[in-house]
Amino acid sequence: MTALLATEGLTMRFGGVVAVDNVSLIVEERELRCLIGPNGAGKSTFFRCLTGQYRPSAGRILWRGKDTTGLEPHAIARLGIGIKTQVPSLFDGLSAIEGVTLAVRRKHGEREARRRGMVALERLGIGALAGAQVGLLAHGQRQLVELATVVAPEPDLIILDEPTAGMSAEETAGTAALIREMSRDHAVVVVEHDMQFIRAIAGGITVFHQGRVLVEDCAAKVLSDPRVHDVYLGRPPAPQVVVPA
Amino acid sequence: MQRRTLIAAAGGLAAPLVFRHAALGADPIKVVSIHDASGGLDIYGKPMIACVDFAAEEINAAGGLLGRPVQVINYDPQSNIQLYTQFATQAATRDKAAAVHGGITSASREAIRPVLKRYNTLYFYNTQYEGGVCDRNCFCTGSTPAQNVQRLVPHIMQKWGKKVYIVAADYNYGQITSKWVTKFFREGGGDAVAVDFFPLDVTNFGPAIQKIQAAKPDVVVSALVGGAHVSFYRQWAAAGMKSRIPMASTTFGGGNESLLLSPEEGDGIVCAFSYFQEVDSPVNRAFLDRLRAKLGANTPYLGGELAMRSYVGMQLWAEGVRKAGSIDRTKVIEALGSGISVDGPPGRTTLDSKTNHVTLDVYVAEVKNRGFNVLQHFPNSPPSDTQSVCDLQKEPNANRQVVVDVRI
Amino acid sequence: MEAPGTENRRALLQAVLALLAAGFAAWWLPQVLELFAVINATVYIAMALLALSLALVWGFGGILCFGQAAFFGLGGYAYAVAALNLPDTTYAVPVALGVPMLAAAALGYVMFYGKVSDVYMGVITLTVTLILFNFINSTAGDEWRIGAAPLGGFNGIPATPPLNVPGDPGTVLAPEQVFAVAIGCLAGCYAICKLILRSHFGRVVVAIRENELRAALLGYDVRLYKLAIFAVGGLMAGLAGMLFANCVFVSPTMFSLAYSGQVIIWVMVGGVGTLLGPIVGAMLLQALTAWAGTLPGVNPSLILGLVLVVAVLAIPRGLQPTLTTLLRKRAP
Amino acid sequence: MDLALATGIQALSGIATLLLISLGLAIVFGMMRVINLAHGEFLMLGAYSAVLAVQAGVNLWVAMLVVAPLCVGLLGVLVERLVIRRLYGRMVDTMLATWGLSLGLVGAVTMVFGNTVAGFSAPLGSVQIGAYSTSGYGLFLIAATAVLLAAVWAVLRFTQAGLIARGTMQNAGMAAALGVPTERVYALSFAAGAAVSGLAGALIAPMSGVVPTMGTAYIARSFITVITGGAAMLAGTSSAAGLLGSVNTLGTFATTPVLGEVLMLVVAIVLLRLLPQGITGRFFRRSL
Repeated sequence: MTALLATEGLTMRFGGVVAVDNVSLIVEERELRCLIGPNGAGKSTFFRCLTGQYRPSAGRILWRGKDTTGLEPHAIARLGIGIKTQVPSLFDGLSAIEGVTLAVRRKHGEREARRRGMVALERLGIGALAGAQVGLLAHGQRQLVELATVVAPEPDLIILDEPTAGMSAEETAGTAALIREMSRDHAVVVVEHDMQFIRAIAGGITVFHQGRVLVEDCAAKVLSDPRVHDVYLGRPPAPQVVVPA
Repeated sequence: MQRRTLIAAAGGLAAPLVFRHAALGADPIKVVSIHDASGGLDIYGKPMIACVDFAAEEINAAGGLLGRPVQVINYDPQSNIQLYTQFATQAATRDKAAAVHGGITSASREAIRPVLKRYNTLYFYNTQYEGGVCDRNCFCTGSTPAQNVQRLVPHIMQKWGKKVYIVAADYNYGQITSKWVTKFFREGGGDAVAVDFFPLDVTNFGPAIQKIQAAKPDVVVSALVGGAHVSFYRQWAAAGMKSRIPMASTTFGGGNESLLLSPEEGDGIVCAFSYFQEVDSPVNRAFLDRLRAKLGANTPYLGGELAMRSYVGMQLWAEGVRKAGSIDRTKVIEALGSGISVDGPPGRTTLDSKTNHVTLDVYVAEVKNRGFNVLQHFPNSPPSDTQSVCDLQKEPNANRQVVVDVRI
Repeated sequence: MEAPGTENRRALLQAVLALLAAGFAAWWLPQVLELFAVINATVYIAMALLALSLALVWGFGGILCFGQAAFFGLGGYAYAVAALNLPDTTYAVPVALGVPMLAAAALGYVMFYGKVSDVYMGVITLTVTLILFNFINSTAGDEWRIGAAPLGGFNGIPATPPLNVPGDPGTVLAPEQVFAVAIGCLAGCYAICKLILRSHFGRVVVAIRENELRAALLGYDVRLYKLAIFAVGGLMAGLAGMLFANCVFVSPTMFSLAYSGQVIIWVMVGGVGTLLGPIVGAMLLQALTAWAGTLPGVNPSLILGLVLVVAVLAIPRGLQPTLTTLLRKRAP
Repeated sequence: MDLALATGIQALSGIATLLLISLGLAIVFGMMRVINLAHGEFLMLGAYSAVLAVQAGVNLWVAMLVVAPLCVGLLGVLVERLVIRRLYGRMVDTMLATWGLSLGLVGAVTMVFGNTVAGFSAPLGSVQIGAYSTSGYGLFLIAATAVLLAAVWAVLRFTQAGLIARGTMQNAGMAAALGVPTERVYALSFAAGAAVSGLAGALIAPMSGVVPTMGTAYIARSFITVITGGAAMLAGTSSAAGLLGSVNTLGTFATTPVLGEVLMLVVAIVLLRLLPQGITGRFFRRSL
């Protein structure tokens, strides 16, 4: 069965600096995957290659086996991928419901899109904010509105770049619960470095270090792997210790 | 034609500078004068306005026309062609003018001639131009190439040589005049080495002067127009070319360029017009005295024929009204068509009924410390170019400008 | 926040209201005003339509175009050339709209598919207008003609045949009828703009103005939408050019820097982001400039310049939004 | 041979003129990201102040090199204090405000001085190059532009004020944190830009007619040169002026002045399309 999303030897160079170095990664249908790693490990650059904001220097991106390397962001979104950027990007001048309706409107009529928009807002517990102008909302609320905008068109894969940035502790916990619930019917890839949050959603984890994949395993193993601790504390990772299965 | 701003164009409701003359009782005969008093063409417009007003004043002093005073309404289109159209419409539809005198560049004439024909208002175009207008409603009282260029070219060929380099303003006046210059040079056994056209707002002539030097002509003829082009003569002198290649012009002096340039930059340029202020005749001297008596300090210098032809144009119109005994358009046109002539400062001007143009005297002169020195005088030169393409007797409602087919 | 239904009905109501008001003005004004004022009013309306086209492109599409005069001029010239070559000038109308629209689409393609930032977009649109101005200015020679229509360079094309009654080339529209056509076009375009902005296409265009990246990440091809709205703006500017050709005449000044600058001032003072503001702004400022023209010794551009500086400093969002917020505050 | 030399001189003077009229705008745009659409009128006022000074009996060279930059520099301070200071960071609003300023200045000068073509003839007579003679003043213009460019470069590169100015240009926030009065730096750099424009206006006055609307002929070209040049102030503007100036002059030689102008504009558009960040967005990136 071909993977939902696969990257083969994906590389991104800025002049001399190699931000993403030959990364091959696979995400299955409805899988919950976290990409973690210290700042500057290449997570966000990798994310921007997936969303088409950057055109990779080498390697390929396959969507259900079809090569989509170098597509424009809108073409990638049309494949059925919901994208939430690191810096919340919303329609500040419009109301919450207008923004969400627009997200769904590409595939449905006006009334149906509005209905699904309201459902998405209520699912995230912000139904009351439907009429409010997005530009005037608090940061946490804006993150929720953006999540609703991304989820509403029912994409096959949702990729989120640090969704809990700037959120309070219980908002982070709430978001973790949301993402777990979302991953029941969508594949979700989360780029994060907040350890509590990662422990809370406990999906498969890929650890980035200096542009390369250091470790890729289930949450339990990765979180106890000494090399991950070293990398986070800035020490060069100890040689790999083979732990008998 | 500096920046032709829409700002002015949107104007249109400009309050007419009304020239009221209360002496005669009956209601005044309205004559509209549309000349640029500001913008790049004010160097031509201001003297023309002064002469039109002066002519009206003289007519009123002599008892007006049909017992009624002549009232001149002046509009200033600010060197912007849009305003010409709007003022012509205003003159025809609101002021119901008996006659309109106006238009300086051929572009402005072609903008108002169709409007005045459409609203049946008599039109006088009192400026030298490229010839060929065939319109019963329009009287062109300035000289045409067959009169001025035909006298200028033999003079300069005999004096300087047979190879000419032409620099001209890039619109229909410059295009057609350069053809005539080429035609007369060819007829005299010479030829045009090259012709360069310049839009009206060009001020940098460096490359052009270089090209002229490369072509090594015997003489340069300039048909440049407007304030910006004055810098050609300045850069020509700055490049030290005055002493190397002589220059003649079909437009220099028409706009008092000789006043704007220093004698070193202007002296020696040869021109041909149907009038110069320095024309040595008693009628001209008397006229200049009367004009200075009235305007005193701000008497304009009447270089070139534009201002004088506006003065004579008013007199021709007045003559037509007197002969027709009415200011009704069709009657006045018939009267003018029966061959009217006026003896004035530039000599005898006779209306030609076939083309609504004029037979007039032509003078060749050279610029001398900001004035002109008249060299030759050719009385009674007919407008033969327009006569070859237009006959209003046979074709009364003609309404076009025929580009005289100058076979080069 | 009303349900969408009422929002659509309100837009429809405004559109119908505009058409009614236009019908009344088109019938009543020519009887009241004298001929010369009617022709002048037609010029004002053509200019208001040009302002409306920029209001749509800049106010709602977020595209600051310094060269809206290019499409205005192209519309005028396309009409003049077509009218001189075709027996019935009614056929010249689609040409007068098509040429500027295609030109806008082509220029839009070069800019939006070239990922050009807005400052550079301003420069490119300004440069294109300058190229057209210089080119048309140099077509005075008689080799520059398209069919029976000499381009005339600096002289323009004064002998442009005016619109005639469709199907009957003989009877030419009188100035009053041209005035009625102009008002109809302005009201029609205003109604079309209202409906466009209510449609899905219009909402996406506005969303793109709000946040281009988010719109792209939702699957909307931002470049195509911007190109489309830019082409619609080009078409309306071309229509304004055609009307201008019928009440004044076509000349290179239509491409001049002055027109491009004027229209930006009108939209800015009228209110960026509104439709009615720029229309009212265009008419008010033209009247102001005309009145300033009559003052002895006062140069109109001095007054217009001061108005713009004050407008930018004092009412950054423009006349209409400032007025509406004032009114809303005062209303009970 | 001497035709080639003469053409070369002509091309150089075309480049020099373009660089001269764009330098003032480049300083202001490069330093403060402010697009001053009244730049053309600063040139015009430079020319007028020189002409008036000469008519008032001041020596020609003093009028051009001292009086003009001083007057326009003062005007620059005034404009910055009253208008520009309120609009930092709002690029579009600054463009519109300065456009209004440009209209106002043209209107004011037309009212005061009317439309006649004032001006004075170019000094330094003519110079003989092979069979061709060209105006000595043209050569002086080329030299003057080179000296002016070198002076601005030297001030920015070697002086303390230059360092502060460049620091503020790179990162105003950090400069302020280090105690640099950024407000005053902006005021002074705007005034410096205006002074250079005034000097440029005075220098080109003898070659072209001095008319209230002369600014409009130059604003578009300098605007396009600066933008095509890209971020780096001096390197960008000079490379753009070099390219566009020579294209314009050679085009004018080969064809007509109009096509020369159109050719230059087309090259500018192609450049903007290929290098969206301007010439120095790609080449000479780290230069001044």
